[in-house]
Amino acid sequence: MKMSRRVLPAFAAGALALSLAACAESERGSGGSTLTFGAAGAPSTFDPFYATDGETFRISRQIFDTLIDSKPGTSEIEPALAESWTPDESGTTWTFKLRDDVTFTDGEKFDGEAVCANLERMFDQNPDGQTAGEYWGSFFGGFKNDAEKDPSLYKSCEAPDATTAVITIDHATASFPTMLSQTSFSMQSPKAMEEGDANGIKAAGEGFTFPENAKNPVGTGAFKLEKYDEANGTVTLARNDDYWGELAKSEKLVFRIIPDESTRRQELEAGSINGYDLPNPVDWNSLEEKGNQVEIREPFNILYMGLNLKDKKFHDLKVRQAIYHALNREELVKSQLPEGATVATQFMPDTVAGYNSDLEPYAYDPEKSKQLLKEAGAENLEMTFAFPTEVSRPYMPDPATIYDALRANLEAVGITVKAVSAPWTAYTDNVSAGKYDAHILGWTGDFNDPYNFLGSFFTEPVANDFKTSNISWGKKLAADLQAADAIVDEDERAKRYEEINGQIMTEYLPGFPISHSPPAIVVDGDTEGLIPSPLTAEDFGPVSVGGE
Amino acid sequence: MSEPLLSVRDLKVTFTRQGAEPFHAVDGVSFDVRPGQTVGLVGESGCGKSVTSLAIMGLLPRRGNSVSGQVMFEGTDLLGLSDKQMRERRGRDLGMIFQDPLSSLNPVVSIGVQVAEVVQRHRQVSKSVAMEEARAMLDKVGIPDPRRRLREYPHQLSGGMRQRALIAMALACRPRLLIADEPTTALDVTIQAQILALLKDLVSESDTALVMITHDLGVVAGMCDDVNVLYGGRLVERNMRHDLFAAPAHPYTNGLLGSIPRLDSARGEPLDPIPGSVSDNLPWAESCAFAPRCPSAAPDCLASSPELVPHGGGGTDGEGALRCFHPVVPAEVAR
Amino acid sequence: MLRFVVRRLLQMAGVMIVLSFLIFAWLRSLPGGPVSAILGERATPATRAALEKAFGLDRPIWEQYLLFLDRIAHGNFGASIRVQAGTDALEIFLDRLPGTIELTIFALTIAISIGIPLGYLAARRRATILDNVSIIGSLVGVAVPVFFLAFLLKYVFAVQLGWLPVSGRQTPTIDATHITNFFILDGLITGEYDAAWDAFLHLILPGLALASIPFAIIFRITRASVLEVLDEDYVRTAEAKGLTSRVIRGRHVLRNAMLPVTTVIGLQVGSLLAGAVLTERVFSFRGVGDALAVASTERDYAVLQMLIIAAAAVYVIVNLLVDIAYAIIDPRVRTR
Amino acid sequence: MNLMSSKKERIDSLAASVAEVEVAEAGTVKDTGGESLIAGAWRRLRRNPIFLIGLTLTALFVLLAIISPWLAPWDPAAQPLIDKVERQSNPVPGPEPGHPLGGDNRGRDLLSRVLIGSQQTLVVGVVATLIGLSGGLVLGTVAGAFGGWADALVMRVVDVMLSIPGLLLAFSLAALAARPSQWTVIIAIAIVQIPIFARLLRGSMLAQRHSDHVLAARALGVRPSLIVMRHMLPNSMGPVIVQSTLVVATSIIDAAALSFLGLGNPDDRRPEWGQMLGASQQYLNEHPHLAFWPAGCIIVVALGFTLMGESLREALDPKTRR
Repeated sequence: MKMSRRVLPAFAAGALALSLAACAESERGSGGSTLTFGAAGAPSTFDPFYATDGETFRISRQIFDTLIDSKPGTSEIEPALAESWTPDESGTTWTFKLRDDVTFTDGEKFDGEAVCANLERMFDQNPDGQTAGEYWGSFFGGFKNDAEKDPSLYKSCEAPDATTAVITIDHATASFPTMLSQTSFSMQSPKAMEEGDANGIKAAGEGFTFPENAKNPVGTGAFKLEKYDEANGTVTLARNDDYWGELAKSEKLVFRIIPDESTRRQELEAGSINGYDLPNPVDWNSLEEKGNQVEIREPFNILYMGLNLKDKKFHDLKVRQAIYHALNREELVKSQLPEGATVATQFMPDTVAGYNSDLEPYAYDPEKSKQLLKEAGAENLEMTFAFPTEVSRPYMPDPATIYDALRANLEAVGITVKAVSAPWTAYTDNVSAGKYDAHILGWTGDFNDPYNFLGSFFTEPVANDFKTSNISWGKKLAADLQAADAIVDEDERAKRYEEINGQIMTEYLPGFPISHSPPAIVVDGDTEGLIPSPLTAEDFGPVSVGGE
Repeated sequence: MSEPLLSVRDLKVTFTRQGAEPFHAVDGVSFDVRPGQTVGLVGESGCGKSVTSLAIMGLLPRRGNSVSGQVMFEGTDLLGLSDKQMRERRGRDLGMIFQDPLSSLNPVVSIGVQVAEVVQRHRQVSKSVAMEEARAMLDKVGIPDPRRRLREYPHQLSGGMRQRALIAMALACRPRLLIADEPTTALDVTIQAQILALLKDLVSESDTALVMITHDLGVVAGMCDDVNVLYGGRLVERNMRHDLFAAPAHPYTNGLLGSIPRLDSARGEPLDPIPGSVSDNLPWAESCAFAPRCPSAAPDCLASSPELVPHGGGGTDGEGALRCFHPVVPAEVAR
Repeated sequence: MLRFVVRRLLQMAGVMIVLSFLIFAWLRSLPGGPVSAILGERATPATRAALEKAFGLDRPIWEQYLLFLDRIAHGNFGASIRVQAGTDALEIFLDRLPGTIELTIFALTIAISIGIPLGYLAARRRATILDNVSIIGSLVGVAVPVFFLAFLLKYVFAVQLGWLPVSGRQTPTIDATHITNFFILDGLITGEYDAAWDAFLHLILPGLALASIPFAIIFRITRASVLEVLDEDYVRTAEAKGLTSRVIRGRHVLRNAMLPVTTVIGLQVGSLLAGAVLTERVFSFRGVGDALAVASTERDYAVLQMLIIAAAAVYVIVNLLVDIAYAIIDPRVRTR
Repeated sequence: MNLMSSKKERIDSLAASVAEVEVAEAGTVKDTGGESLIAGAWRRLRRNPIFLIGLTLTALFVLLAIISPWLAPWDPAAQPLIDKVERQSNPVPGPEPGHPLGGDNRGRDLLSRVLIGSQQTLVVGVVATLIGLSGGLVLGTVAGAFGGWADALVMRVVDVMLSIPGLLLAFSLAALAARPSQWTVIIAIAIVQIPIFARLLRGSMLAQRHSDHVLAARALGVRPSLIVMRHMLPNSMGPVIVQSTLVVATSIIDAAALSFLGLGNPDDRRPEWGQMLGASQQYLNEHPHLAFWPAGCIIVVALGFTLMGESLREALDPKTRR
């Protein structure tokens, strides 16, 4: 009978497979100087302007350069395509001196025109592009053809000569020009954008369809896109041999898409990838033991327990203080967060200018907490307290366990907690819709600017997650923050923010900063030259495999 | 007197079913079949006639039974043969036809192939030759338009056609012995007659010996030379056909005859069927198994087990035989 | 025959339409949705509203559905936002299909080539050690959660012993050229045999994991129906014809016993698709299942509805093919 | 995925075959041994090692679920080992006196959780089966008993449901839940079973509508509803029982699959094995025992139910009888 005769070959093949697998094994991981990096997800596009997620930025960052870049290993900024930049006294007109030794990988010269072409292109988006171009939205505000509806920070750009670009903005803000270090604002080849109809983005169904340009990116970076093999889930970059900076160490840079965290780790051990981002802290030690290098980044994030101030029961400061005193954050940080994590004293990490170093962490003091609750007459306080599932963020590697600890603390002081959870995407919805009394959430900084933290939390008093509009000081706080952001002088600005941070933590206490946790990145033993960045903005150019 | 083609000696088949105690389906049956002769094995269902035939063909399930005795076929004991040797002989030297023609044919294989495969198996010939042979056979068993039928499947044939096809297969290699197990029971009366006639011609012309297994004395009357009556796994009476019908000696035989409706019997005269059923049997070991149902049973029937003794005019193979303490006296012969 | 096929196809079309609306409707009743999937922490009512407008999510559901149908009519199934942002859902499905087909075919081959012979043996040696052991074995195969089995296989043969690749479809450094996206086929076409071999190695572990359940079922159906057939009179007839045991096994026992088995094999495709979601996830195998898992956790509507409807379609079509195959094997159906 | 899900023909054949038996049961036919069918089935089962193994495993499981509260040394939600937990250096506390299996990543006693886990697992398995069964009972009875347009309508619905591979449907349904919970899991699994039970019942009822005892009853002018209740339904219970046993097993496994995809019940104070298995994913590399305990339990229990169901099927199936 046919079937039974087919058994043998099948077995034979199986046996053969096992025996020959060894050989296949040996050939893996080799391949000259190829650096293979495990990515958690597919890049959403190769045009960083329309991107929001880390996986996409990581790849774009290798292909493109920005005018300003962050100094490797820090959140400070340093010159990149622009050698220098100087504001006028009003702080609204900025003159950028550009490098003149830079060409795009399609041979186009990088010059002032190119800069303006880029900015104009970003500014001039069709309605779909305006929703997709989120970073521009959150940093520059409006776009060309809806300027009045939503004034844009960007005004104009001229290129008096090849090595100069003059950018005019609406009003002075601390975040300009720092924001130009955002990968979204990378410099792309004007020619390529022309040919690739860069702005021809369209909403289709619930997503966007991107124009050609987003499939063949042309930048000035250390690498250029070779191919994106969607069927095999790999993005292959090749070294850009006439890069203006130091040439990349490895000829090929391959990103392998491996959605499952534990699989990434296994692949690293199997030697088929050289590294991956955000290893599970649970694995850090064993990874180290197995000879890999776990690079712990400086924490540049904040985890907080947010309150929905729409609910009157939280309006008494005593209640809020009571809750804060009930939280045993020392224990939490020690038991649930990775090494290098610290207890937070305010809504931003200490590396950010305007950090108030005088603030002391609220002590863990259940008795005092009970006391305060009594005084506030809120002995039997009840709250729905929510946490997200199906997600791991740099500031909360495992939401459930963190939530657990906090809930236990709260129940310990007699607060009745209704446990609620939702999948990440639904969760963020419900939070901003104010569906929960309390929630845990956090933020990872885009660059070194207090407004990037505090601004995101407490401005837009009606809309923000804390619903601060419902409480007396809400509007004032928002106003103060916007004012502070407009201060041109850095030191003065820093002072102001320190004051505000003080106020927030003592007078307002809209929520409870919990901790800052360091995200890590891991590479195998003989991979060298990776400089971990607190902004998770690593360049792979200097990285070499196999110690070549 | 020619040598017997098949001579069964003291054949015993015992079914051992886990839990239940062993059951003697066939309990020392002996009979002979001579070339070209037609011998009947008669009895109610459960008397062991089918088991006997399966034992001869070596078709009893591998597990759960033990076979002893002798089945001499042309001087070799079939029971002694290996499975492989037996396969060689089945279909070539011994053919068999079964009761239900539909279920006995493979529904998904064309008639042609089912006939041809026997030929191919036993005379190493090419497929085409075998097919041609098959066509000839179908023609011979009286299937109209055989060429078309070759390509057809069992469900497309009528009951009679199917049985003819089965016969064609059984006789395809001109076996010297054909065993027909209730070949007509599943068929309409009209068809029955045709099939029996067909069988009769075929065996006579090809000089094939036929063992006709049936519960229907009518069939026996039509065909057999010798008749063996089985009851409870043992032979109770053997005789030549006309002797048996003329003077049934065993009450059971008599009973069987009595239960055939006859055209010449006076109207209103009741049939006298055999009371009770096989399930009332006694063990042969210490009594006459038939005693409980036997009209002329006497105490001694229950006391000891009757032996098979020579009797009457006998069959063509020497004398007839009888296993009874109180044979039927001609006066009592069922009418 | 033809009428039968057409009728089935029409039925299918009907089912698909109903299905598409149901899926479309409930997907939009999900919490979260693509907007927050895109925005995450950065979601503000302003940005959310803008996106919802761009996506037409602010319109009533039935209107959205009509728009959806209209788009489909124009061969536009909606762009993915996560699985492969910007790519049309249909395109994604077609990109991923070859991988899953390779995987499922491999799994089915294993399941069939072990399940049927073993089932036959078990039936022949009914109630022997072999029978009982293989029954229990097959049932264990069913009792082990597929994803756990997959993990075990990966852990032992890939991580610990390092015999086979841990995940993926092909080692990227091999840098194979892809034409059909059936990697093994591609390798053979382009003569890059090492690439084909590498792709094959990547199939083994997920294939084995995926095969466990179809194997168990095929095995047991084979066993059951062989037992049934062995009792049939025509097998006795065949024996009476003195046919060799090979002919009897092949022509008379198995050919009949295969009828129910073919049906069941067809039905397995459904469970294979579901199993693929789990195995492909464990092995980060770029197939439809992996896309489906990502799409469902990341709320990638367009892809999700595309894949579910497609899965249903595939399932229905395969079973149609099986019915046709059945008709071809079984003359009683064909010649009626 | 799950054993008999969406296997139309298989279901129907099972229905048909056992309906046959049940008809026999009803007294029109007797099996060769002349003994009643159930008795016969039982005689065969008593000697069937596979059935006995299955029975034992299942019994033990149910027993465990009942007495686990007294066995478990700790409350499954309590975190006695929380002080031992160091997310990085010691995320999963190992065994120690009083905690033979150690704790989980949240400092809870693993042994207690595994023991208590049996309860929720049993609940998921049984409740899901019951829901699926009662749903199928209604649909199947309507379709099978009355036939005609009712039948046509119900069967179209059923076919739509069956046209999505079972587990995929469950995934989708689970993803539908706004607030995932034990119930959403149970319901997601249960709904998948409804069409299967429906077909099953319909099948065996259709088989009976023309069977002698029903015709007889009808001839005697028994009210249709009564025929359904008194004659058809009871006689259809055979295949339903077989299917149910199998469904309990698949439900438990499917629940695990849902948790694995992150679609399970997030609240794990009252643990369920599948949920524990799903939660152990990120610790698989370093602490596989977190997965092995619940996985082992699931396998054993699922095996128990399956062994029982399969041998029941065989015992009741006239074709495979000897």
